[in-house]
Amino acid sequence: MNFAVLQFPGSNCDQDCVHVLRTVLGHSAFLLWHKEKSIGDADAVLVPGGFSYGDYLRTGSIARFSPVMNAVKEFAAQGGHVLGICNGFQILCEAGLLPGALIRNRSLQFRCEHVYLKVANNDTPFTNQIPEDRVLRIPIAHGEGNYFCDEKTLETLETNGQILFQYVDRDGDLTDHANPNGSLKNIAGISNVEGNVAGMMPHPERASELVLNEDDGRLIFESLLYALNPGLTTA
Amino acid sequence: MPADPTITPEIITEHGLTTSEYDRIKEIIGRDPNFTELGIFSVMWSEHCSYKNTRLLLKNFPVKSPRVLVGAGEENAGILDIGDNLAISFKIESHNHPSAVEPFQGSATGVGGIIRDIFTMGARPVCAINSLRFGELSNSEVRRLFRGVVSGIAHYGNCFGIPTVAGEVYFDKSYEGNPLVNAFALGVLRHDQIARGAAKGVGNPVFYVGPATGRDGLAGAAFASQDLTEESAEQQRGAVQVGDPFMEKLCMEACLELLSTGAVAGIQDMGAAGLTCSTCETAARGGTGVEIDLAKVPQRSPGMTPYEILLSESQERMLIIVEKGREEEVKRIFDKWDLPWAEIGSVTDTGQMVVKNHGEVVADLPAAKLADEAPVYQREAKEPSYINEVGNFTLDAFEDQGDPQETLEKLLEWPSVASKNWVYRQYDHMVRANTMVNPGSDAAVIRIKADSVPGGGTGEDFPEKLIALAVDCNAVHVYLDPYEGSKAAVAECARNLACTGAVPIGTTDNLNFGNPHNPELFWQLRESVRGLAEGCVAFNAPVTGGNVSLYNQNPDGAIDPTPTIAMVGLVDQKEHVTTQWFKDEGDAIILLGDLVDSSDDLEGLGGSAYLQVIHGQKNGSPPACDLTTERTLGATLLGLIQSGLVKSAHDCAEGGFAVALAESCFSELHGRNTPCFLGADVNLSDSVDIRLDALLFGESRGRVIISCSDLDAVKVVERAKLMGVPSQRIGTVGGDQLKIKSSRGEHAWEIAVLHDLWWNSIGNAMA
Amino acid sequence: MPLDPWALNDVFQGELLMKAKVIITPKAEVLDPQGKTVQTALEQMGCTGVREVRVGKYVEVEMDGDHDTIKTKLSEYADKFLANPNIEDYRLKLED
Amino acid sequence: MPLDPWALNDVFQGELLMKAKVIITPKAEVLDPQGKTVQTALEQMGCTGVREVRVGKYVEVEMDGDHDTIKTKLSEYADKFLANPNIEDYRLKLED
Ligand SMILES: Nc1ncnc2c1ncn2[C@@H]1O[C@H](COP(=O)(O)OP(=O)(O)O)[C@@H](O)[C@H]1O
Ligand SMILES: [Mg+2]
Repeated sequence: MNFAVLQFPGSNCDQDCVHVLRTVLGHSAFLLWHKEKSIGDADAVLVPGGFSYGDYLRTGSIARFSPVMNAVKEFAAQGGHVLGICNGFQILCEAGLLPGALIRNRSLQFRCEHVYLKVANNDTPFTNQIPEDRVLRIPIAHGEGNYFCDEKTLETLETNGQILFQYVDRDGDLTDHANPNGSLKNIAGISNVEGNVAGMMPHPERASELVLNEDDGRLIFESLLYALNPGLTTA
Repeated sequence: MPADPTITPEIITEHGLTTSEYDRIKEIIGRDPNFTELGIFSVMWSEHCSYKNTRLLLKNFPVKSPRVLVGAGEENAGILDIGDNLAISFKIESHNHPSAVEPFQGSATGVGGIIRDIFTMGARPVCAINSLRFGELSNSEVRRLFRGVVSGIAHYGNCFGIPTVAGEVYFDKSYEGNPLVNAFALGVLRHDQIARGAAKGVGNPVFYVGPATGRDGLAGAAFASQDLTEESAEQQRGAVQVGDPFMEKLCMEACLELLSTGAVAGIQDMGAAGLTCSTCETAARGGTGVEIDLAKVPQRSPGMTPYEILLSESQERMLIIVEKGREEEVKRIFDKWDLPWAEIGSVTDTGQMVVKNHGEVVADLPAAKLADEAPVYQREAKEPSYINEVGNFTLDAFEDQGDPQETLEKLLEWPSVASKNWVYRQYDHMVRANTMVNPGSDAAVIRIKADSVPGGGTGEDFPEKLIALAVDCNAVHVYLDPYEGSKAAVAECARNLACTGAVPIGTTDNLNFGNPHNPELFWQLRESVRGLAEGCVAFNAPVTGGNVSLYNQNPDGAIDPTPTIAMVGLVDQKEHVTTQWFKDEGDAIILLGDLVDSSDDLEGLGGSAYLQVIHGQKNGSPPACDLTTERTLGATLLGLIQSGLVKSAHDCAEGGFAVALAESCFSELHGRNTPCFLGADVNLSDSVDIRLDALLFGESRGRVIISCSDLDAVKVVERAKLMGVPSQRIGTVGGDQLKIKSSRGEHAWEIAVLHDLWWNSIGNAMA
Repeated sequence: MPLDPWALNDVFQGELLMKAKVIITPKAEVLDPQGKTVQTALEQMGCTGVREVRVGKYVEVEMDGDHDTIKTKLSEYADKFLANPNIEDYRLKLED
Repeated sequence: MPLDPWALNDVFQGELLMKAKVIITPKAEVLDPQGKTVQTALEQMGCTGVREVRVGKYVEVEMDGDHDTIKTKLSEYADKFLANPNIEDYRLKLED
């Protein structure tokens, strides 16, 4: 498979995603500069983490106007798979590809630590390889990951199974203590109604190799690979 | 534009220049300088830029080893070979005074400055660490500074995308009003990617890249070179530098991309003394001259004078000397990254730094003399009177502790010993996906992979390298005995690296001291440098660069002398990476080194955390540091680790044996709010002739607590002894209590309780 | 490039230069962690009687054009860029 | 908690409730990277004629008290807490 990893001014997890896709999973991946108008021959798009445009004004608010985002929107409209991680999630929300918004952590502090995640829906292109009841351990690193949407949107998210990941404690329980940023319903990741566009605050690319002490994040990339082509095996 | 003032003796003094220095300037240029030129001399000859009071001392540092590719002082940062055509560049730098004035921006721009130093060398910055000192947290002004500094570092590093992987924080009254903020960055490059800050090639154009110049940070270098007073702070408040990490990230990417084209003849960041320092230093290094026109320099504020433009310390700016004929490549790349640039002048063969403004010459000075011929002073040194008092201190007045229960709790809760998670959880310590050992263990470990080098990650490959980093300095020990304390700072750093499985390869130091004109303070500095130099020689870890920050005082006096040492080491294989936490129930706990240094009358309690916390005393000779013993210990530990025998290793430092043992029982947090504990059952009842407080809380040097599987215990002890390191099995890992049996009885603590005190102490103080 | 306050000839060249202000506030139903923290802090410092604090953004734009053009233009950009309608309200104010 | 607009009995209980606004802007001579970035973004989106953008903060405080007391109180806290005097200016506005 061939992945396009978007690169905005201020992206800083772009290379990390390329590393995991290429070196860890053995697929091809290329950096796609934000001024490009097409996503080329990519099979899927990753919107990586970082501080696009310095996170000035609002996270993701400027990046979403980059020329490449039009191409991403078209790609998504045709059913293409798009995954936004951290700042990528924020950009996808700003771009209207995902509902809701990510506001300031309730602690008002940046938080970098491992969190536990429950998979709220195992039947999606981003979670299909994750065993039911498996609690994932993946790091977060953000100052604005507090997911918010209005009540009606929340209802639709719930009814449609659009909530993908929720912050839980080690035993898988949804507690306030486990919520690192104040997100509604402990939401850590969601998808659009169609299910082909997803965003998540935790960084699976930082937890895809055992030398970095954790490889639960791999399951998310493997799910996506399976969704793109069920016949594939990964390295 | 206001006319330049005429130069009077008052103006000369205000510029921090003495009459004899002024005479020297006249001698060098053969006439009176104009106001702009005076400003240039004042910053170039400030302590910050010229090291005029410390240059002679710094000559004592070892600076050579077969690994050194670029040595200390040659360029912005030194470079060490790490094999396979790869190299690392690292350096530490202070931003103390700016942080005292404006903690958030002061620390943020400190991080920005050191990152620039690294990518100026052609290296890709891959990690940062920092060393911080504040007054006591009970003071609300201290909390404001602490909060501001930490969030400033977080803001800059996180946004730039560099992981902040280690650091240290201490709280002591002596830093009240004068916090220390020392920031370190490390970058990676190939040998053939080393860039030079020299203005080479007569006729080559000089480019300015980065945001426009404003009045910010005017003469910051000079500000850093005088005592921090209410007046000097007030002056600086009008000129706070604001950092833009986003801009710097773009600037770095653009510079690295440009360097790979070969169109760059020389490159230099505009740090302290901005445009002034960068032009005259590049010319001096190139043996050339440089001519620039200020009218071409992008300006943010209207009506700036040449003096202001030259001395501004606006952030995120670079000076690039381009191979003639290749200007278009520069423009293309900087336009791609939407970065402002301007061609402001060219390289000449005159040896002069000529500055024009709209064609009119406003400064014309000999570049090499300006950069290299600053006055050098041998300051007077005198042993301070308190040293005598320290030497007379005995333990007689203090009764030995019968019950250590509460003492251990208090020590673990003491902010200087307590967990620094309130700090490092605000730093992204994992970005770039290389951090193998996160903050919280003795040293951090990162891996160097293909995408760590500029232009890397596109197929070509090399064996991954593992780099370990630690930063240390127990300034109380340095205060009580600058020579022994400084040796010990180096030894502790090396020990922390050894505990992690690394061999030290280089050092960078930040000398934070008081006013060098005070003979007693200068004595501290001189003795400290002597100790540091010996330490670096002992561990074969040459000094590759560093920073001097003098004039650190508040109205009550100088700070404790704080020579911060950051050391970098290499881990040979990933299997050797070791952390400080106990791993498995039933493992043997072994102590390497003597429980107490028997030649020390104070049994390790001199200058200890125990004396400070329990007895309110900062007194007594600190334990001596025997570098041979330390080196043997390090080599032995490393040998054991490399043989695969060691499961955890943690050295004893502040708080002594008991604190180190407790810390080994707290695992790295498995996940948010989810600590894991493994208790320990230790028997020290053989040590009958040692005071209990000294046994548990003494800070004798050269001790490491390791754990290994029960079956290996005998082998480990025997091997260590064979290498000449005293060693004994002292207990077993397991349970949920920390149990210590001494000749005075049995003592037990719930790990969960200790962890809670230790983990939340700073967070609670900051809530 | 920053505006030179003396370069008023811009105006004389027949163009107008105006200062517009966009005040962006979190919607009432959106949690405002910053406001909450400021409120608590004020109370802790002894500032009594505070009932609510909301923290928003203030954007000052200096631009060429007459009142109406600027208003139309800026409303457009405030709608689609300066404020996020999911979580924020905004008010636009023009000088005079 | 957002204030219930109908709960005017606060006022009837003899106390006054006022809304004060604190507008905090980066000082003129201080770099405003955020403003600069927003300006460039506006230009790239085709919003022409923008000469300068500065981004500041807007703090809305609802508190008990009369005009003068609130003014004195808030000025004090704006000075020492809401604004960072090193790099920011502020203006205080009271309703009415
Ligand atoms: N300012 C900081 N930034 C990042 N990590 C820090 C900071 N301060 C302390 N740490 C981390 O906390 C751990 C304990 O620090 P310290 O008590 O100084 O260790 P040691 O006594 O072994 O030198 C180390 O891993 C250190 O890197
Ligand atoms: Mg240690």
